[in-house]
Amino acid sequence: MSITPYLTLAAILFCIGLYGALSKKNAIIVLLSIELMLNAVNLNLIAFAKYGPKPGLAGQIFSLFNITVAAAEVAVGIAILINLYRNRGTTDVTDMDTMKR
Amino acid sequence: MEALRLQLSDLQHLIPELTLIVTALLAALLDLALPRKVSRSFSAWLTLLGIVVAICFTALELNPEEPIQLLAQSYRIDDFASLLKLVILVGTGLVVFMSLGSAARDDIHHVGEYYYLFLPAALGGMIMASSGDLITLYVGLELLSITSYVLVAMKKKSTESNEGAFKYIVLGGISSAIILYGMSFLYGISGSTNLLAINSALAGSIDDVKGLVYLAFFLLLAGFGFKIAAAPFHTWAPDVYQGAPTPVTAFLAVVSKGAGFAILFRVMYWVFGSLTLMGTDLQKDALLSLSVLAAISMIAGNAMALRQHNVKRLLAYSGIANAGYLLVPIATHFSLVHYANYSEFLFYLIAYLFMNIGAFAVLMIVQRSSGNEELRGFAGLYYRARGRPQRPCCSSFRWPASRSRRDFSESCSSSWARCRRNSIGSAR
Amino acid sequence: MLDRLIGFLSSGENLVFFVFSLVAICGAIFMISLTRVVHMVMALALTFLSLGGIYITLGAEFVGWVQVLIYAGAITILMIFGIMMTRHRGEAETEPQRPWHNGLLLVGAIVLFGILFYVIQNATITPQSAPVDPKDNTLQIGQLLFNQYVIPFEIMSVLLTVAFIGAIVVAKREED
Amino acid sequence: MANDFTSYAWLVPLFPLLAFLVLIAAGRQLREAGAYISIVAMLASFVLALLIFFERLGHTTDYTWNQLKWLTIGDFQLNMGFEVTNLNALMLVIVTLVSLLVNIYSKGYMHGDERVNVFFSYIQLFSFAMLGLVISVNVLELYIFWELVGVCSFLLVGFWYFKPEARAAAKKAFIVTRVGDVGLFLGMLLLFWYMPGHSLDFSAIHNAFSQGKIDPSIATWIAILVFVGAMGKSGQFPLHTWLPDAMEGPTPISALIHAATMVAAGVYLVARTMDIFQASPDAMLVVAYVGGFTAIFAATIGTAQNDIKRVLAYSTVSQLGYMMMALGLGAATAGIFHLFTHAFFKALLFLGAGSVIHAVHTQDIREMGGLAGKMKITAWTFAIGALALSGIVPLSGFWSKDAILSAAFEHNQLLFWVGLIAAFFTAFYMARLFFLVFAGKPRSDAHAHESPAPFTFPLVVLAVLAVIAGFVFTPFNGWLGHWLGDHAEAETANWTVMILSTLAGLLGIGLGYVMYGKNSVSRDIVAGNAPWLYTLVYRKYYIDELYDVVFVRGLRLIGKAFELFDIYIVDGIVRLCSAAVVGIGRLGLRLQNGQVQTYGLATLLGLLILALALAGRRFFHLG
Repeated sequence: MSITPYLTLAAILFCIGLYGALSKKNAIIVLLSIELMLNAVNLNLIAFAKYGPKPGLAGQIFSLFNITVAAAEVAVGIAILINLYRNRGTTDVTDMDTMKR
Repeated sequence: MEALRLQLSDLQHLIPELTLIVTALLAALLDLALPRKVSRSFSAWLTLLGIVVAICFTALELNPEEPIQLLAQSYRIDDFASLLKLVILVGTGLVVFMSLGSAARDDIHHVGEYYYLFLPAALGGMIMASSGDLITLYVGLELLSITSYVLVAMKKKSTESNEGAFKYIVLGGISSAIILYGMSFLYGISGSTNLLAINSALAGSIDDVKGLVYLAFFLLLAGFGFKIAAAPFHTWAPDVYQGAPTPVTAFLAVVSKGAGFAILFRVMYWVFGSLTLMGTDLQKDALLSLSVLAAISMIAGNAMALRQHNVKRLLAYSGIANAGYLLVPIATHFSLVHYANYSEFLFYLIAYLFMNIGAFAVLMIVQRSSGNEELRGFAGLYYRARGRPQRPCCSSFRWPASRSRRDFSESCSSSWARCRRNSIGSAR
Repeated sequence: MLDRLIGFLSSGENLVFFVFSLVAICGAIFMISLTRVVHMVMALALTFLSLGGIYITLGAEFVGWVQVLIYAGAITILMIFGIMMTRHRGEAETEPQRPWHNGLLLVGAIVLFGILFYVIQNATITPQSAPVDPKDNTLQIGQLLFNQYVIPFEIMSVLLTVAFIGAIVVAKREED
Repeated sequence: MANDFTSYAWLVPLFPLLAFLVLIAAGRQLREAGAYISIVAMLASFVLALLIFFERLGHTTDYTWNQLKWLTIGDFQLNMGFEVTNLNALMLVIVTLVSLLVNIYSKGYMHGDERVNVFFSYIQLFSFAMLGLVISVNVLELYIFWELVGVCSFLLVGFWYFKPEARAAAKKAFIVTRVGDVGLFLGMLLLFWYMPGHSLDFSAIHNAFSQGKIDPSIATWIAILVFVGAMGKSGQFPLHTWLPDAMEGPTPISALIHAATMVAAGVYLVARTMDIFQASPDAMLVVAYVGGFTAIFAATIGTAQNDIKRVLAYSTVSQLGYMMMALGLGAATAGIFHLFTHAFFKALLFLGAGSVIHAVHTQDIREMGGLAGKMKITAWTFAIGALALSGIVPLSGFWSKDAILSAAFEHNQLLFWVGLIAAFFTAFYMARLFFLVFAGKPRSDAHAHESPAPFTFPLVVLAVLAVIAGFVFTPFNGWLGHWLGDHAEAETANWTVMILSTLAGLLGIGLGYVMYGKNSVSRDIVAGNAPWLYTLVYRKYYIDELYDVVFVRGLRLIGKAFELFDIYIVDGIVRLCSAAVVGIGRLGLRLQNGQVQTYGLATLLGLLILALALAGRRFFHLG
């Protein structure tokens, strides 16, 4: 089996994640969409780790680091969101425009 | 496999980083252990102490006989890295110093954390400056970024601070994903995460995967462009700068941006621009893209700054324009004769560090007395505070002044000359 | 066309991939199109799970299980937790009407995908050696992590500490 | 060889410069003191110049100092410095002396003017520039001072800027001389290009040209171009038109700049670069014919003018033509000698005219008359000046004019007759001027009276000089020629020439006396019998009108076109740029709408556009 289907799947997921991150109004879903983008990247890395020019474990290790970082990022993101909700009473991304111009 | 083990003796090269980690842990533990009544300013002094010690250790590493490399080039301690570490540490130190006393007024509730969180942020920047491996690079970048998200959100009662932090984390997350996507393609092309290995793989055979190489380049360009706030990837900067506590804004404008440049420099130079790729289409296109980015940043940043009334946003736009200037030495063609463009870059970065921190320090003082961040708060400053207005003047005039200083102007003009030669060459 | 599809699906690995990828894409699309936030999160959890499955078929058992644990487990739970903390009723979302924004975004995403697709289809990646299927995936990853990748690993520990402290500090309710 | 004073020659221009700086800095506070500062500074310069002159009396070797490094272009190095030759020393004395006298005179003449200190500061600047020009060591240095002199001329002609005529005259003076300066500049470039070692030093020029190292055709070009510069400054036909108009300036300025010194700079330049001209017979011929034509051409115009200063101005043009003619004929000493004597008597005449104008408040000679009784000193000194100009034995003008005419007699008979006729006309218009102004009955009811001492003192000094200055170089005493190093000069007295020139002068005076003194011949004899001729001369041969049609209108059309270009294209681009900046700023700020997703979208679209534009062209082979 070649690598192309994996890469294509990753590209589809990446684009959907990007679309979600930039179009959804709920802040949690925006964060979640970013996780989808990171997952697409992990798929890429693991596929390359098996079918790439030099099969090895580097890709898998890279993706492990990604997963960890993503978890930390989500934790901080949710924390900020909770605090924001406490102050503004909304999780609507489109409401966050007190600073402009 | 055995050769790639970190020896105990290698740890001596990591002492500056270890110092920061130890200080941060110490500060965190003390913060937990001491009762709430104790003033948290000890945290600031401890942080400063750690930074000063780290500066000393870093200075000792300057000018090694030959660059030290650990774990198959994945961690390099060369002069570029050491100098950038010094810039980062000095910048962080100044920011901590600046926030002494202002932290309580800025309704930051967790003053202890606020201070010692600067340490891991600086550590992330230092890792970025030294790393020669995509994984190390990315981890350092994320350490800096995530710490910055937290620092921006430190004014917990302020809606603007929260909102800025959330915008920062959303856009930062997207840009991280974009960078990672680009890195994954680099890994896919070369089968390695080491920058030098990637470079030699690119030099070997890129025709089969030319598209992937370009794709990776542009994804990385966008991601790093976001981190350094270069137009058109700059949009987050004004809001985040405005929302963050002023010292944190200074940190973002100086340290974070400097570290972003470090990583950009490492990747662009080692992967896409090194001698092995000299004269190839790929290198020409890479440098051209950087030049275009530099030009857009300079124009857009300065043009938008013209119509801005909030000083922090104004400084954000100025930071965008300065990102363009800083991109120039990276974007220029280099040759055997002039291999190290980073001297110009570092020179400008150092000047930029001091003048920006100076500007933010004055902004803090004015902010305190006028109660807002609008430009009109500065009106009549000459009469209100004799002696003080020289400082913003000095720091803002350092822009042109540093450019006109002899060696810098020479290097700048040579950069320009090379830039033009480069563009003529690619036109041919 | 159909012959090729059948030929493709006749291999076991391909069939597994086909099923998992179908589930992953469906989950992602449902996340976009569903109206209730909890449903969206669950749909994406499906995607995460199926991705974990794909990782395992790719010979990355450890990463696959980590994926299931962290994404499908921890992160999804964290998200639901976040929803609970910020939103009390689970009413339906009404997406904002921004024709220009959405139109441009759609065009942008499609163009981006077009570029990615074009590039991926035109790239020929030739492995210099046959895919290895290591016997002890987890052991080898552990060895690498503590030798070659020890520096990022240690930095990661700092990062997790920072995120831990930061999340607590930011999310903590202030007494005053 | 003692060079005690010569080595300090650089101080000569420095005194006026210091005075200029003081006057400019102190401005109005000085009031009357400004004049004294100027006079003292000029006196210091004059004394030093005189000392240098006496020190050089026995010498023939030049003193050169050019150690001031100015420019280094590759191997080429341009040094600045100063040089004192005998010619320079003579010029220093002339310039400082006339300038000193004019300063004294101006103290009286400009009394009561609000901007008197500005006036004096301009004079000091001019003196500095003129003296710097004289001691310049190379052509570039000379050119710098040359332009500075032009600027001062512009400032001083337009000193009374509230008069539209003065403004127009200043502009005209500047523009017309600039036309000549372009020629000089081109000549200088050619010189730079072809000189061995690209040296522009006068001594190097002397060596290169006298040893024939330069191709003669190149020498011709250089000489002609340098001469074009001299034509502009010295008012030679066809670039003479600015000089009469320049009389709109204050009269002391007319005496100093437009009679004695600056207009002589052209003659000086040609004399200084004589080696170039001598390398090219064609160029010499051009110089001689242009000079001769200017001499007679301007003299005829002078006969029909009614403005006292304009008559003198055309006379100046004519006399400058004489000098040029002498130089073109190879009689450098004669030309310089005439410059020397002319400086005194023409300055005298102008200052006398100024005295008259000061007394009667008009410049129209038809409204004057009978002033001899009321203004004795002015009348006498004016008479001496007029006689000297007319070339009457034994006044200075006779000797210098005789030297030129005898040179012409030997080398070119045609020019000799031209010069002789010009001499006749000169005597005629001077007689006309004198009799109309000083003889007869007053034609207006102005109560004229003699001018005060600051007026008369310079007049007397100059009158004395006008009488005696000629004896340094007569057919019986060739000292000046030897001293200037011109050994080719004939010293034998040419009686034919002497008698003919005296006759021409007497004839002109006689005719003037008959027509304007005794009124025994109708003044309108020409105007009545040949009105076209009178009108032609009166309207100065319609040169100004010709220029107006040919150059000014044409240029104005071109200028109009350029103005349109400027308004719509250049300004348009400028406006476009500023609008673009504002537009980018506005667009960029509109982007900052506070919506995080808009920011992300901008990033995405920016990435796509960048990637498609930069990589796409290579990938899809679009260009």
